[in-house]
Amino acid sequence: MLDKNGIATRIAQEVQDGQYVNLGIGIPTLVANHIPNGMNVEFQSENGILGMGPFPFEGSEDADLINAGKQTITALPGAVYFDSATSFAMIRGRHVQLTVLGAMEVSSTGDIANWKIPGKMVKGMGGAMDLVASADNIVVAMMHTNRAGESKLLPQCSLPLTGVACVKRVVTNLAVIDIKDGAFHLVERAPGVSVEDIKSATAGKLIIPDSVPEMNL
Amino acid sequence: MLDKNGIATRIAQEVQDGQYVNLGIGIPTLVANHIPNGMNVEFQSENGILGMGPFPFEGSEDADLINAGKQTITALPGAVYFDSATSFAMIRGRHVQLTVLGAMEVSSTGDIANWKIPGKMVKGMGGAMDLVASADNIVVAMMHTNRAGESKLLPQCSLPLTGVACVKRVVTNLAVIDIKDGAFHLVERAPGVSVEDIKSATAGKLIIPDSVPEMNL
Amino acid sequence: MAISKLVSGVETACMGVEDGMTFMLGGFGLCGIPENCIEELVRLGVKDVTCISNNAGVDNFGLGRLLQGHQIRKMISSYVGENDEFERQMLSGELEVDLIPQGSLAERCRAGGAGIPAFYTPAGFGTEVAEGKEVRDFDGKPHILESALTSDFAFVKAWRGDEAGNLVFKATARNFNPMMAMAGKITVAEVEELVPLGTLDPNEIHTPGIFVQRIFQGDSYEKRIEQRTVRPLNN
Amino acid sequence: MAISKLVSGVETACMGVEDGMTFMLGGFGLCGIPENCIEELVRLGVKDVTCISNNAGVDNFGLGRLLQGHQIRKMISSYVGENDEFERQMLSGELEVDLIPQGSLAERCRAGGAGIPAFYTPAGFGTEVAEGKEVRDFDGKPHILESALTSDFAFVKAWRGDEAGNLVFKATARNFNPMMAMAGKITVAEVEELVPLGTLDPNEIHTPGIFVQRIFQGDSYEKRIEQRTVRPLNN
Repeated sequence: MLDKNGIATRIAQEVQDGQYVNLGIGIPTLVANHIPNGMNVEFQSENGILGMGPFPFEGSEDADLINAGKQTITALPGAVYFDSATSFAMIRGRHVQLTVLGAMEVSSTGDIANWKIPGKMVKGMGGAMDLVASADNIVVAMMHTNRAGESKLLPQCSLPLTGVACVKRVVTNLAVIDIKDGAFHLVERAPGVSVEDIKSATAGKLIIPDSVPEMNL
Repeated sequence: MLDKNGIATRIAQEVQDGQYVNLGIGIPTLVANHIPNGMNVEFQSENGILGMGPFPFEGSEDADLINAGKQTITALPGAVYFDSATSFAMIRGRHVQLTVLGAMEVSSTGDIANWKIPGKMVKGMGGAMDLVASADNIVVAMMHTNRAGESKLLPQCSLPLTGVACVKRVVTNLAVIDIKDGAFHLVERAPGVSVEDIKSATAGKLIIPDSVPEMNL
Repeated sequence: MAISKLVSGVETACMGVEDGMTFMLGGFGLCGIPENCIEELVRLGVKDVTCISNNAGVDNFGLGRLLQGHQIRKMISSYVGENDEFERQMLSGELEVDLIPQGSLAERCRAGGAGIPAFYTPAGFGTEVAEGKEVRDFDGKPHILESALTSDFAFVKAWRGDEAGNLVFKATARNFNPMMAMAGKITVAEVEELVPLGTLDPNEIHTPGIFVQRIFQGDSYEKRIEQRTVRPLNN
Repeated sequence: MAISKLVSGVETACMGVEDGMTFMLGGFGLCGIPENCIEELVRLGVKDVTCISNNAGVDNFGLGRLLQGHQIRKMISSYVGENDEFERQMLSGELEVDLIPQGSLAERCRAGGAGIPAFYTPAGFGTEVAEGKEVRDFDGKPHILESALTSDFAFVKAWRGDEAGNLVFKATARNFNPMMAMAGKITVAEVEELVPLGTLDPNEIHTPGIFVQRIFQGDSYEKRIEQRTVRPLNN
């Protein structure tokens, strides 16, 4: 079973040379730490930077330079700052090629819910609805089950949706799962996790091929 | 009767302190030369400058700094350059308060035609359709009659329209005329021009008040 | 000659604000917010206002200051996750909240300033956001119709500005400020540094002065950081 | 690490252009046009192309060069008044022409790049431009629905650029270049000066590199002036 950094490590393998990538808050943010040296990738943060670098050294934080998670960051050579309309022009116009974001629920038809629990928690969708409606390639990073042990991979989402039929791949602490033709398709197992473990943690229809390789981390 | 510079002189009186003004090609361009010193006015040219100054001194022309008439210009202190989308955001969003442009025909309902003579001349509308559809205050600068001596102030335009019900005031070589309630309203006579001269040169319905003052130039 | 927008300070800049008005406020989180104007709105005690702002500040800073005094009737935002008092007022029904996708919020403000009354976007199709909105397919993909946003006052914060109202923002403090500057009937800009006319390179201005009605030199900027994340120096 | 868009020159930059494609070309009049790319398109002899460009050049320069060789099947422009050969081809029916308001042209290109499939504008209502287009009232005022424009290639010309594709334009040579850069499937940028990565201030970039697929150092810029208007020196 993977921890959050393990999930991020596996997702880093989805990133291809030459891609512009938007990483959501939480586990997705960690993905940046696992990109191989020398790979040409630029991170976009929807609050208005392309070419986001690592956290600043202690003492050189700049309140005017943050990412979408409101964390202090740095800018790499070649970085650009822009306004929010231009930022979402990049996203909506499909110039950002890969989006990684967290989810509370994902359905076997590719729906995603991650912004609201009615009556309990309302943080807002931020840029997530624009991102999932636009990116060609959307990967969800999340734990396979919630704190109550219930599956987050469902036949249908029970929470208010963020987007419909948009998620292509889910990477969890247990597995890599693709979504197509209305079903979850098991692609890889996390180290030490059995197909049976994954099956019992997945509420939606799960297609299991004859051979399910273990992740190569 | 006024010449082109006379028309421009009269139109300059329409400009108020603190206004952003767009001047079209031809007579309107001359208006800038007649703004009183000390009046705070900024000229916008739709190709991407606010704070347009006079023509450059001989030898300091810059091919990268032109107005919408493709003439070399200068920029005043406080000027800004911007792209065409931003330029028309200023226009369409009614941030430019006064538009002065030429016309081939104007109707007594405020329609204007100035971009096309079917089968003969097609230069294109440029920014004129955006300007007349948006500005709160649109003043037309033109000769009262065309080269054939026919009135350009008509009951209805015969040429393809640039905009409908948008022109508020027309300044010609003969008169200042307002447009409201489907008629032309004579406001001022050019020096040495009689009401009868104006009446005979105006094809559309013309309302003539008891007293028609001469322009104060 | 340039049209001067310079006013003496925050009090003059905020003259004319009234109960029940709609305000836009620039900023993302606490980054790039108009600190001086917010404090003035608190001081003026203006009530029942609608605030259009990507976020709602934190409990005791930014728009959280207006929430504390129950000055806000309605919030139009995309993300409000850092504010307990906000969540309490919203869940109790004291505060009306319209949550909209961040990109749609940005584009709706720009549209309001640019004379575009409405546009189609794929964001929010199939979600609560699409309820009551027209849906139309383009290239086989469903989009929803979103309308322009404007405001009685827009309050923005820039790094540098001149008396013509030209503004330059710093780094990611730019965010929503330029679009909101376009969409305010009266746009008030507070700047960290007011520079003489002609100092700003006309090629490098982010918000042309035509969009700004009042500008003043702000002071006492706290520029609070929400998430101070750093690398150790010996790394 | 930044994604490099640098190619060796105009020949590599224009690789893949084909007969029948749609091109966008930046510039207003002859100001800010991609001179090197236009010459390469002439050299390649690509035919039956649709060109989206505010103007059509003059008889022997700019897009006029492509018109001379009858390479253009259709022009989408707002103003074409400085080109006799253009007018001849259009009136004779050899050339298809779609004339659209300048602001709508700019906004349609931006929309194409920004994933906005359509928007409403008041420009052109009641004119030929509105024929066949949906009309809808907003705030009691009629607007027409305009759709996004995109292209197979967009050719833009910048003042400075870096290998990440970041662009800075000079003065009014900016014009349509930024929006067309957004709307090209492949956007080719030619620059007067290619500068090392990290030289451009990230705060002062007009077109972020994400919109540019290929960039090269142009040469032999003529930068012809259409209307040389001056004041005498002794004024």
